[in-house]
Amino acid sequence: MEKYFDATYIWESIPALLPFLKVTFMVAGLSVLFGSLLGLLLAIMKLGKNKLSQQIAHGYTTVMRCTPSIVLLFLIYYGVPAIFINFGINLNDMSSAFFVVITFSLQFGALMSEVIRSAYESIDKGQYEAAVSVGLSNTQAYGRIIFPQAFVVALPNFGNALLELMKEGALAYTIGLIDVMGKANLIIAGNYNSHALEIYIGLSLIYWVLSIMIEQFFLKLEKIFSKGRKDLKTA
Amino acid sequence: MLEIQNIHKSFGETTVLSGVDLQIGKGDVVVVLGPSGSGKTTLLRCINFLEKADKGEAIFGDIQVDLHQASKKQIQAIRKRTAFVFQNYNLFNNKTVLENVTEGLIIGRKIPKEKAIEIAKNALNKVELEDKYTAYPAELSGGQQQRVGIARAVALSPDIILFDEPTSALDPELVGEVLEVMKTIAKEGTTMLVVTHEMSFAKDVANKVVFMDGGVVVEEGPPKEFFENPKEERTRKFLRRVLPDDFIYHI
Amino acid sequence: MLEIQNIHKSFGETTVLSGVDLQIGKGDVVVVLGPSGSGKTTLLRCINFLEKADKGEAIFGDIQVDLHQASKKQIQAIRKRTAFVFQNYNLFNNKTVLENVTEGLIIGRKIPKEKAIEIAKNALNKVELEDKYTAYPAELSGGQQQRVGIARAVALSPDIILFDEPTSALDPELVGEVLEVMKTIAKEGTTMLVVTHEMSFAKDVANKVVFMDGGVVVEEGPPKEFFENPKEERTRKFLRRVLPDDFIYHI
Amino acid sequence: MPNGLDIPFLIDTFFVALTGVPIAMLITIVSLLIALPLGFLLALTRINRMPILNQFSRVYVSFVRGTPVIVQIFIIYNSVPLLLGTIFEKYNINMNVYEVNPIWYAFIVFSLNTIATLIEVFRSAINTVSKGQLEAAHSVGLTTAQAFIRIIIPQTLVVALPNICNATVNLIKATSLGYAMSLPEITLKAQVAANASYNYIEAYIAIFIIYLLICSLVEYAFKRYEKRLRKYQIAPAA
Amino acid sequence: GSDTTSSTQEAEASSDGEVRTVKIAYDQASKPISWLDDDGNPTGYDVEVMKLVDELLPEYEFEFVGTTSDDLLIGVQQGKYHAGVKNAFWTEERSENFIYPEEFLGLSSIGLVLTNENAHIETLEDFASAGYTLAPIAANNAQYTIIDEYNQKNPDNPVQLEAGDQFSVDVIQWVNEGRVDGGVAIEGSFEKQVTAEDGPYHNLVNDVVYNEFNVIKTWPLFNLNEQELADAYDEAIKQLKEKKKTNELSTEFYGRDLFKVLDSVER
Ligand SMILES: Nc1ncnc2c1ncn2[C@@H]1O[C@H](COP(=O)(O)OP(=O)(O)OP(=O)(O)O)[C@@H](O)[C@H]1O
Ligand SMILES: Nc1ncnc2c1ncn2[C@@H]1O[C@H](COP(=O)(O)OP(=O)(O)OP(=O)(O)O)[C@@H](O)[C@H]1O
Ligand SMILES: [Mg+2]
Ligand SMILES: [Mg+2]
Repeated sequence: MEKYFDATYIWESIPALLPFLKVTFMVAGLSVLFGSLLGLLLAIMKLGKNKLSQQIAHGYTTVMRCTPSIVLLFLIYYGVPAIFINFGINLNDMSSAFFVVITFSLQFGALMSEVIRSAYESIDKGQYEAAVSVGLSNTQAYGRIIFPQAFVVALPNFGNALLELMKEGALAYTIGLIDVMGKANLIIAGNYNSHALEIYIGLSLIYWVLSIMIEQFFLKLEKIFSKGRKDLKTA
Repeated sequence: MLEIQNIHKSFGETTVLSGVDLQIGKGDVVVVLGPSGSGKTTLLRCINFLEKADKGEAIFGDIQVDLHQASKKQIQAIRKRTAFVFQNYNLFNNKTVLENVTEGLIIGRKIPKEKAIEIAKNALNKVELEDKYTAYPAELSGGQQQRVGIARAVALSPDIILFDEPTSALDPELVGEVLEVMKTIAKEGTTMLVVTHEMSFAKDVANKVVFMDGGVVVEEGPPKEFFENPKEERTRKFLRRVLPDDFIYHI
Repeated sequence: MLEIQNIHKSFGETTVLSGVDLQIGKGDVVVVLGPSGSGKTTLLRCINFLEKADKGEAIFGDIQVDLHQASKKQIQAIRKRTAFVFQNYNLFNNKTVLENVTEGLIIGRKIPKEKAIEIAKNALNKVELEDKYTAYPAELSGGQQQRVGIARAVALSPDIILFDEPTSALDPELVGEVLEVMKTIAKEGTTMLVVTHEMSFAKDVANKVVFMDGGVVVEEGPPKEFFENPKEERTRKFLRRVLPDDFIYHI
Repeated sequence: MPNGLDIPFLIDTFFVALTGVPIAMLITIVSLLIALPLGFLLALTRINRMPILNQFSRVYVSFVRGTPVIVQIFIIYNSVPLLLGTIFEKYNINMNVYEVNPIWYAFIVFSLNTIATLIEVFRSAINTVSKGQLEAAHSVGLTTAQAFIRIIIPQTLVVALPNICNATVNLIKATSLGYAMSLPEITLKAQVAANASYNYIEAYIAIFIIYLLICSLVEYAFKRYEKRLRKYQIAPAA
Repeated sequence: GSDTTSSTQEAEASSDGEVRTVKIAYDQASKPISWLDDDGNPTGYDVEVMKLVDELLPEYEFEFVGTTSDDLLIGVQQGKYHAGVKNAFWTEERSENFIYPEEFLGLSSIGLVLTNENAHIETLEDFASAGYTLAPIAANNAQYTIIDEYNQKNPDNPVQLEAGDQFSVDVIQWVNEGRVDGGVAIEGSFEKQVTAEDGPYHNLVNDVVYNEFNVIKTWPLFNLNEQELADAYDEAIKQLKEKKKTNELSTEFYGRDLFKVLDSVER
């Protein structure tokens, strides 16, 4: 085994990989932004009274849940420009990051719509009733009482979804976008496909530390925002 | 002060209220009794528009409203004159005790913040929670939470406070403290409409007891008469079940 | 029949039981009273090994056990002689009413299925649930659920049944039906140890009332004496809070 | 798309890729069969805070959840034979590590992954079953093992089912990464077909339809099953 | 890809008024044929030749777009990229989906990587007869097609061919471990890995061998609408070949001037 395994490749790969986290973060950040907006819209559709829009939103979520990311990515990467070309818009010059962000946003939106919906539903209806009974308007009741509480419930699931998103780098690489995962592939190619194991171990260490940091960050956030929630109190 | 006429309400197939009338004078304490499912909660919720009645009218001093077709403005106007105390408190979990009380004053009634805090503190002191301003609901006992609920209602100085079984979610030992507070408020002349199973409260504090069953008012009258001399057979049957007939110990 | 000696129990820093003794004779109905947090539930749970005591002994007829160091075999032996009725029923949600009762007989006691069903039906009929055999707990009212809980305990024909506030999770109207069932069982000579806030039950049914506070037994005695003439100041204070002193209506 | 879709090819590829379904399902089912009991047991070690196992499963879950599956595939696929080879050599075990069918690596990778997911799923599900159920079972004389098998697990399963469904769907999708281990599953079959005629988009559409079909079917089946299991939870008649 | 590098020869090109920018996709992880180096610049035999071609074509400006070979094939076919280089061989199917120019781009020595004991295996026939196992080859790699074609021609004596993914297969390691009996490789990368003093597997130089079984022409692939570009390419590459530029680059990147064996090349 020593013949093939050389731990120095692990330590050398890490500093080479780290700068490419920038791309990972950029893609994840944009996807979270757009995906959350989409998720909010879908959640509103699901919670609303209109049967048709409920069905559309649920159908969309099912399709997204059932489609492997790589398939979705290719359909977007080649399908979207093909559609836009009919309107005389040429998207072929767009950076591949653009398509990656679209793909991830569509997926993230489906995930978030469920997160938002269940968070909303977890808030006792009595909170709304109490709010209007002391004279708050509908909007005020949602803005000041319901949403702040639903937000705390949604946080951990939001963190999980974010973690999933960060790990999709392998996907972005297939259309040439170089994030940490892509850089690892390039390093391996630079070594003529040898010592790939060590490089991937280095890569997984980075991902691991990153995910632990994100987890901790969300735990902190939850603590900060959950003032007044029951589980703070130890019986 | 408040007059309710001919409220009807069904949920799908089940009719819950079928023509309830009610008169409450200024300063009255009216207690509503009745078996489970008789529509007591629904009645209170319809008055406060938490539920939309199928039919019925409410006359609130100078305001007269169709309970089925009230406009948003009318609803807001009536909600300004009422306050609700919920069975399971329904305090705002994300707000401190003080904020729970000021929320409706500052945001709902547009009272300046400082004035609102003053009012809120007054109300909280009345229910003996002067040391809990900054606590969160989760940090309070059930009895304390319900007292905040009452302070929240009192602070709005509504024309009438609606109580829906305010003590039934409490441990037996905590019931006393909440009833005590309700008595105090009643003595100050607050108009109250109270759904409760606490017979002692009905007997001691109410001017009028209303007994509901199957979505209609079966019998009403002053408490002494109601308990000692119920006219209707249904009322008697109910009282027999609820009052431990052999409970006559003195201490 | 059952003798408990010197039970001690702490949870981390908080000491909950500090030396409780208890004697229960065959056919006795002992009611334990006490303020919230006084250790009543913990006492019952220690007796049934749902909680492991830090110290203490139990003498169960011919079996004598160290409550801290009981072997698995001893625990099983004692559990065979006791049954527990929980405050919030704790019926097996995934089993029908009949299965709830037979479960312990067939699996725990290794009684043949047919015999077990017969016993179970008998017990269920006793609590007037002959028409609910195939219902699931979620389909029953609280009172019905608690009656199943009692039938489950009775069917095991244990030497003693432990009740932990069996009526306190019930709507006021449903309390009566459960107390009625408990009275019937008591009259049949079942030994019972009951934690309850229902003073009428204590007075009517118990042979002995035990008052606990702060993890010790403060006072015990026959109910008449206990209620009419409590010796300790702590007992008096408690009774004053729990009994509505002015509740003397007759019907 | 300039040349339009090649529909006959799409249909052909669809059926070619369909022949990859058995492998995908085999991996899915085997992984679930391995992961369900292990996930449950490890969830218990976490709930009961068993000293070493608890720490182990925490680190394990965090690593598996923190790193991309494709990287895990790579690490297992490449390091397990090396390790085994070294061990066999050392102890003179005469066995060829390399005659192992790659599907075994797929079983390992996807089981390890699913275990991590299920630990968390069961952990929260077990917590929703009230402690009183176990106590009641004890009080009528059931042993802990009997209580778990007859009372706790059936109830846990109902609560966990939606999440198990989720995990299953994700697992089915993830088997598409099996191509990295030369497993002739859906994606690889379609790609080989596409390579023959260069109709990649059609191939991807075919894959898309297949996964959509399988996963919706699985979702539907789970919903049906959940409804059956939930029979005892019907709300009391109003 | 976001990492695009335009040709450095803009000054020359701009002498003519109309300059058309075209996208040339390259496999960014296929050293030494084409790859993205540590400084983020595309390089490799295929890329460097195309850069020289660009210099000779003032009316075009090449923009190199790095990607994976999956995406390259689809992208060139769909028109997302105008042309692509990835050490592509000629195959029947490809010729229907891409324009192959008149002139090939380079030469690639393709061979079997074997352990020393199997050094006597010279051809695919030998390999197949021995019943040996072959490392999986990515389905979209033309090496796959070549073996597949061999199998179709020799249905009685086929090589065990498995599709897989290049990213997880390290041919030299696999062969040396014994995980497979042989793997297909091109000479260039074998040279750089094993033969070269600083190669990562130089320690295996006595354990594994590379037995060439074919030298094959490699081609740039053009989108079906890019006949003009392909023609322009032909003009330029002819000049380069005359100037022996391609020979130089072959030596530089593959360690050997493959053009010397051009006469024996079949396809
Ligand atoms: N939102 C609803 N949808 C359908 N049925 C409802 C709804 N709310 C109440 N009901 C039904 O209306 C009937 C009356 O309910 P209500 O809560 O008013 O009774 P109640 O007198 O307050 O009883 P309790 O003493 O148990 O609180 C009940 O049968 C109940 O099931
Ligand atoms: N598992 C536990 N961990 C820590 N503290 C506990 C635990 N169980 C009970 N306690 C504490 O032990 C004390 C006694 O509890 P116990 O439930 O026995 O009282 P109780 O007399 O039954 O009260 P109640 O009438 O409210 O049921 C309480 O202060 C409670 O907080
Ligand atoms: Mg009610
Ligand atoms: Mg208790």
